[in-house]
Amino acid sequence: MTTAVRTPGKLGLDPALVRRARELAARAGRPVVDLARSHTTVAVERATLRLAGLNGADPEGIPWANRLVDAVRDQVGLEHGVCLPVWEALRSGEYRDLTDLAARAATRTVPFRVPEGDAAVRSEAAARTAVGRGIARIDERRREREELVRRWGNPKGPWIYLIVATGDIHEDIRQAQAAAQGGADVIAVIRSTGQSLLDYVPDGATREGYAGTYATQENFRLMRAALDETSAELGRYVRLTNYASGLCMPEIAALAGLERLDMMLNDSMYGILFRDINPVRTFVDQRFSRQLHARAGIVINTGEDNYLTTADAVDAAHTVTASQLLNEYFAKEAGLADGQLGLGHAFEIDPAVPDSFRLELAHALLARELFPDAPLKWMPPTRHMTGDVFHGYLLNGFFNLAGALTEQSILLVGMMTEAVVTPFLSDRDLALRNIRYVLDAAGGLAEDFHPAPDGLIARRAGQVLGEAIDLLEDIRERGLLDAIAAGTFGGMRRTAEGGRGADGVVARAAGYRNPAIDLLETT
Amino acid sequence: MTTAVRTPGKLGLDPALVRRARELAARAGRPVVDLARSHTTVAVERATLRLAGLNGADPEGIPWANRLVDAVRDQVGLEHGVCLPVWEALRSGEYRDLTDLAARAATRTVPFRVPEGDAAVRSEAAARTAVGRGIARIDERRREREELVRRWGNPKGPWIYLIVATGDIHEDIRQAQAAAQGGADVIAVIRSTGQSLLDYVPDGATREGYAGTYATQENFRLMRAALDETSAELGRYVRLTNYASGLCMPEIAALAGLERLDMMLNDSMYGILFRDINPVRTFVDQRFSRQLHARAGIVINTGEDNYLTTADAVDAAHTVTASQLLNEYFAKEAGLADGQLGLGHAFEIDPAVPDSFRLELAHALLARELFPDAPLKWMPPTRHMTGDVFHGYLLNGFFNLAGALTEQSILLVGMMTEAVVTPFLSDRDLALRNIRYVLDAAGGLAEDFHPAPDGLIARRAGQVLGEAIDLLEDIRERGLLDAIAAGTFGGMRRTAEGGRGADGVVARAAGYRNPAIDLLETT
Amino acid sequence: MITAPDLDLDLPTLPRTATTVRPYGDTTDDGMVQVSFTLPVPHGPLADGAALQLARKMGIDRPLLVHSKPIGRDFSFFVVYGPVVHEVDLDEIEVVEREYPLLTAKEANSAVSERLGRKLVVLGACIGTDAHTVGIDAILNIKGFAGEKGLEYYKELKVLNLGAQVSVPELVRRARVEGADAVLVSQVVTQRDAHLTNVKELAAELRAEFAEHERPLLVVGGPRFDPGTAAELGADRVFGRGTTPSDVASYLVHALTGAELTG
Amino acid sequence: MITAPDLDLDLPTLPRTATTVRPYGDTTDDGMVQVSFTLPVPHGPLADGAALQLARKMGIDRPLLVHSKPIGRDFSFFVVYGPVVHEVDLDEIEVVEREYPLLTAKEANSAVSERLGRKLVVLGACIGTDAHTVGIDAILNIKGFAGEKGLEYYKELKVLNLGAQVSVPELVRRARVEGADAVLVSQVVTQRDAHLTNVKELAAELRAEFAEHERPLLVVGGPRFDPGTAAELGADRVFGRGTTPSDVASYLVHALTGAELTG
Ligand code: B12
Ligand code: B12
Ligand SMILES: Cc1ncc(COP(=O)(O)O)c(C=O)c1O
Ligand SMILES: Cc1ncc(COP(=O)(O)O)c(C=O)c1O
Repeated sequence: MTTAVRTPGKLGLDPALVRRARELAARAGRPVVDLARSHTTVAVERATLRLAGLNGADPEGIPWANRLVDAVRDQVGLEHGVCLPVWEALRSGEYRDLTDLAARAATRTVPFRVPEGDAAVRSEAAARTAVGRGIARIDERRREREELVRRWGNPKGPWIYLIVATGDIHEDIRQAQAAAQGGADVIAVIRSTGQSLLDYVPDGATREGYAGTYATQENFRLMRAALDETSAELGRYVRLTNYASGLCMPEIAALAGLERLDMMLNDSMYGILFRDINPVRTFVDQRFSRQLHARAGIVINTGEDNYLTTADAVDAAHTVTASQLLNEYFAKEAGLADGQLGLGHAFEIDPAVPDSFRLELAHALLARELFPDAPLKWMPPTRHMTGDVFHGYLLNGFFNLAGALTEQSILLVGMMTEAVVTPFLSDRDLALRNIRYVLDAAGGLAEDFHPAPDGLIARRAGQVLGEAIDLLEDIRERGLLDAIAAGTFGGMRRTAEGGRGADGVVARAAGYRNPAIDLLETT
Repeated sequence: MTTAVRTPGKLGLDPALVRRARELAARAGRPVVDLARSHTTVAVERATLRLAGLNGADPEGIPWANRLVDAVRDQVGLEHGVCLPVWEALRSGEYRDLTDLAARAATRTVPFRVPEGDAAVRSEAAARTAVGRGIARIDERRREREELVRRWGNPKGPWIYLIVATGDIHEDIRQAQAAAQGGADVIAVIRSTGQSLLDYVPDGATREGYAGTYATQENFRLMRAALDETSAELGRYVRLTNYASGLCMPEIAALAGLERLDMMLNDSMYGILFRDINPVRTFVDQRFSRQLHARAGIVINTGEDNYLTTADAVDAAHTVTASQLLNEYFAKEAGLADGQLGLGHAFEIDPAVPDSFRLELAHALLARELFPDAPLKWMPPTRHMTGDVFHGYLLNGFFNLAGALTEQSILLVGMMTEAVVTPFLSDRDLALRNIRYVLDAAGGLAEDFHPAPDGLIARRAGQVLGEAIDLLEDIRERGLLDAIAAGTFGGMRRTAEGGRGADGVVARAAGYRNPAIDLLETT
Repeated sequence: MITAPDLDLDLPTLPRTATTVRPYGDTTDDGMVQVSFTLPVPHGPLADGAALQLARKMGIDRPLLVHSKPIGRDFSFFVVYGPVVHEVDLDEIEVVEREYPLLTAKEANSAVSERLGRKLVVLGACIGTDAHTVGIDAILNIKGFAGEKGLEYYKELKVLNLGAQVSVPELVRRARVEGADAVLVSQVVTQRDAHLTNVKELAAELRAEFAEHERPLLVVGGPRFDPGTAAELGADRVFGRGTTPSDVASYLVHALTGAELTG
Repeated sequence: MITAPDLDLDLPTLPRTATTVRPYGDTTDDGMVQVSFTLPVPHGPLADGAALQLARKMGIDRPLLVHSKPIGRDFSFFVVYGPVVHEVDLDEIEVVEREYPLLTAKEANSAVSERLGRKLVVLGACIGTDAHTVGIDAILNIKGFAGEKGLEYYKELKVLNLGAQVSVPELVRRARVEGADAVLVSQVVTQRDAHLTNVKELAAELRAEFAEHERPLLVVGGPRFDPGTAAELGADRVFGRGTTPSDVASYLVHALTGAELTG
């Protein structure tokens, strides 16, 4: 990612402490992984069907994947997964294909049953073949990306990441292309408010989002194609990002793989904390979605930055570190490599706090040194941005500088209108000019940045690491679900039973089969 | 000035080289000092009269000081100075006072002569008494400042310096007060275009300057009084600055001392280079004006920053260093203390130059380490500011940061509208917010800033020092006047004979007397 | 020794009592403003001309086009400075001045218990798909805002905070069930005027559902609301940026118990 | 293996051929602009109301007052965003297009020697109290600007650069003495419209001093000039920001030798 050679250990962190922190995160996370392995969700099952090629929606816009999973669930439940009953039905009935089956199932005229014995073996094999085609397609898109990157090359410095958020895919495309022409390396299409709470993925090209554009397979395709066009023109591979989080995390992950998205927002707890989605639902969905991302060669971006929009960035700094360690554990367990871990953090300290910039450097450097091989995602100020756009532009410049000094990998470029509107075309262009100046003028300043051994920065980093370890200690003891319920992260209290989408969680039966998971875990 | 303890020697400059540079500057400067000591100018003589209490102007606005010096010169020349003939006339004629004499002299009815023997002694003594009163008044104003500063205190960090430039002293006052309330430590009232080429100091309060306000005794008084009012209200002594440079350098220096201005722009070469004023005139005027500043406890600000508006800031960096060393030599020779040497330099590297910010740090740190005890004046970007006010605001932020990292003493705060208009009220307020953020958030970052020993910054600083030494070597050989004629500074070629005001220079006769110079040099 | 500054300035008096003012760049009445915008015109002389035309239409006399830059191929961005011809008539401005006293929590509590004789029920939510709860939490949660405790701290207020993304029908239903005296709604997302649409919809539903005398007070807040627009939105009161809990508590006491005083 | 992107976008066509456009924030025709200004009104609700009124007068429909801050005691500073109602009519814009070919130094030289048969005399200066010579030097000095050599480099041009702060009478006198074909004047200081006043004065003096057929061409330049204002100023041509020497040389050749071609 960033090619600069990092001087190791500017902070002089104690390696034993770092090891201990990782160990605690693993121990705190393991019970949750067990939960994920012993449950499925409607979204996991729908995603599996999508891999098998079931896309499109009925005339009301409800996707066939939803129709089919709902029908199966109604009749035989999801304890065994959707595949056994679906391919059993396909094998035994007169259905042209999955879509045809789904359409008929929607009228409740398909009798589903969970096959056993030989029938089960055959149905599972058929399902595996179908799902395998989807996974092969994902593999193909991954190779495609690798070839394009080889052809056009990667950015030299940190990846410059910009959002578009018009609500209209066509305006988004114009703006994304202009941003890429202006120097963006990564384009994120922000989603419409409310999409994450939809328990289905909308269909087709859309132009009516609020403060963001719906994530749909067609929108993914259109934007990726537009960026391919621009990449070819620029001779630089421009990456595309969207959001996996929400009630449809696994499905969107599948679609992202199929449409060659390059990075995805995917956090183990964001949905729980900020969308009040049921914790178990989230953890189950998260694991499957990450397995898909791992396969697709997609870099995930975690959401620790969000904590600092509701909790204080100084007081809660250690919760970011603790969460990063948890996200790392969950990600690796799901098969993601270090190079795919875009762990999130942010420049959100109140600028009125004395030495705020140096404290930011302490936090950012701590993350950098804890995760030396991860493409860290560094988020700009949002909470303390105001309508004073001039000052906001300056603050964003200092954010960019902190990113350069601490060698962050993915720089989300801040918008001077953060407190005003979703970004204007010109905000993005100005933001690019801002980061370009900072990187060109001061990009190499890391060479001269050496926190005084017992200075403010080193002391602060040590303190945050210490507090993170204490917190992980506590989480391991009381359990992660309990810690979340107590408001540990972002000050949001979410109980294990509460939240949306809980009814979409199903404990797996002994005979649960999901060829997608099998394929992802074994190949 | 700045109270921070400076880590000495971040650049590892060779002390022998530094000594050599100083020595060369002294040797290059000495012949010019000799020139200054052997000449006088109309402005020096007028300033002397002003010290003796001659102020005001005739009905056409021509100051009495001009009238009187011109009359004396017409009749007996200025080789002996204005004092001998003037006090001789006063002693022998029926004039109420100096003004009365001047008024009559203007009608050419006063017979002047240069007294000799006893008469000369008596005239000189009378002159000394009169001039001594002016100097005593300057001493009093200095003590006044010292008391006010004791009472209200000095700024803690660097001095934050802002300009007002409306052309109207009344608008200037409103804006200066608002700026002080917003955090300014020093207010500079920019002069009207063209004033520096006037061979007299306008009289009274003025409201019709272009892009600046006339420097007059009354304007000085009004602004100082307004700032005293605001200082009292804020409990912080707000300093006032104006410009000595120009054809009236010595007179304005006298008025500044009399009206308790606190700092003055005063450069040994600015008038030559940027106003095409005769070099000899400038050097003579400069010496006397600096003697006055020394007495008045005024901090001078030199003008090396200007070179970088006409010459390239990288190519010409060493000319700044060489000039600072020359300015230092001239200043000390005139009696100024280290603490009064606001040597100038600037952040003017084209931001499109790779590593521009680090190069700025190299230049700024070099000045800091060459002149550890001087209150360096650090000027913001002007030349590469554009109508993109957002970007300009950012660039100013990085200027502020460079100032903090290299512990500059007087920070001129940049205006986002630099390329557009003389500052708006709001530009100044935004600029204050900018510097406040930078100092509060990153003011202590110098602790963590350690240029890599053989890194870009240290290498660049060493290179500039080396080039400055070579240049001083060359200047010493060919002579400073010749070097100036060759376009060494700011790319401006000015011959020793050319330029405005040459006819105001007069070689001193053996019997030249100037009690002001005597008093300034002996007490 | 130091004499009081003898300040004898003949300053032009500020137009504090005048009814019209103009923008101030660096001189009284110079009218100077700064404007920036993008036009969907490829960069070049035509685009520059277009920018100047727009500036003139905005009332900028002799506009200075100080920055002009292409964005992508189809757009150009501009910065313009110049004097506007407009004057602002201060007499014509309708200021929503607080017409009620600012109360401490104690005062508010006693007013409620004395005048209402029961707890005042406050229902809060972010409606529509808006999930920005920080603003409403700042007003309602004990933690509060800007050093003031939130409404939950007021013992005579019964506060129910429904949180984010509550639908209008659900909120109206809960208002009925809880017997809410006031419904407090936050809207932060303003894109495509979502905040205005949502509030108008809620106002209409409340009016449809409740008779006027039993209708809970509708109090709306968010950073991009103009307090002057309550009537237009069908709300009883609109709060903008930087509202503090005591602003709101004082208003509630005034609006919901004030009648008792005179009635 | 990699197929060409199958891009089938039904993009709204840009109004390139349309004659009217509106500012673009993030959606076609949203009309969004950003404005900032100071009002001489103490900070508070009245000042905020005044800012909104001004924004409306500028044609901003539903202005968002996003920033409001006191400056000192008597002033307030504002940032406003919002959609303007105005449309820009591209058909109405008069663009000063270059009506002459851009010549290389060589081409310019041969045009002068062929058509004029003698050197073309160019006199340059900063007039009034303006001492900003960098701009005129960029045009005249060999060193030049933006990689182009200045007019001194053109061997068929005789260039005299009088430098800074030249008075109008002095310049007119020199124009006569040197037999100048063109007078090139730079004005950078614009405060109180100094640049406009000075140029108008020079134009009048030149006309008073010379018969029209012998009057040297008056070419004016500086960063804040609008090239469309030549007639108004009494100049023959006005150059703005970013002018290069060859722009000027080509114009001089066109204006001073072009007549020969047709005449
Ligand atoms: C924090 C934040 C978030 C957090 C929210 C966490 C949470 N639980 O609330 C997170 C990270 C989750 C988030 C997500 C998103 N956000 Co957000 N977010 C912000 C941010 C940075 C700060 C908002 C805030 O908390 N302000 C602090 C509070 C205290 O201020 P306040 O809300 O103005 O409240 C005060 C007053 O307005 C008033 N008030 C407010 N409500 C009420 C109610 C009543 C009854 C009363 C009396 C008073 C009152 O009193 C409060 C105290 O003074 C702003 C940018 C900014 N700097 O403003 C963007 C911003 C609001 N977000 C925005 C967007 C678009 C989103 C997303 C939709 C992006 C996306 N598509 O993914 C998502 C989804 C959210 C959704 N579905 O609504 C946009 C809205 C653009 C617009 N104008 O339409 C903003 C402006 C950023 C931007 N420029 O794009 N966001
Ligand atoms: C360099 C500079 C100086 C230098 C000038 C050195 C010199 N020998 O020229 C110094 C330091 C001496 C200086 C002093 C002052 N300056 Co000054 N200075 C600038 C600065 C930073 C850059 C100007 C510049 O050189 N631009 C580069 C050249 C190449 O661009 P240009 O002039 O636009 O020229 C191009 C075109 O316009 C065109 N062009 C220009 N002239 C001509 C002529 C012809 C015939 C043609 C065809 C084309 C042409 O072609 C050129 C090449 O493309 C600007 C701020 C800025 N960033 O713009 C302030 C600025 C111009 N200065 C300003 C002021 C006020 C002053 C002072 C008056 C301040 C004071 N009171 O002390 C003094 C006094 C000067 C005076 N008496 O005029 C103001 C003017 C404000 C206004 N709009 O009225 C500015 C804008 C700064 C500010 N915001 O306050 N300054
Ligand atoms: C990890 C993560 N997921 C998703 C989102 C977007 O939220 P929404 O659920 O509104 O699409 C964010 C917001 O920044 C995020 O950080
Ligand atoms: C040393 C010095 N003197 C004087 C001036 C101002 O110039 P003038 O008033 O001569 O136009 C400057 C400009 O910055 C300067 O640096």
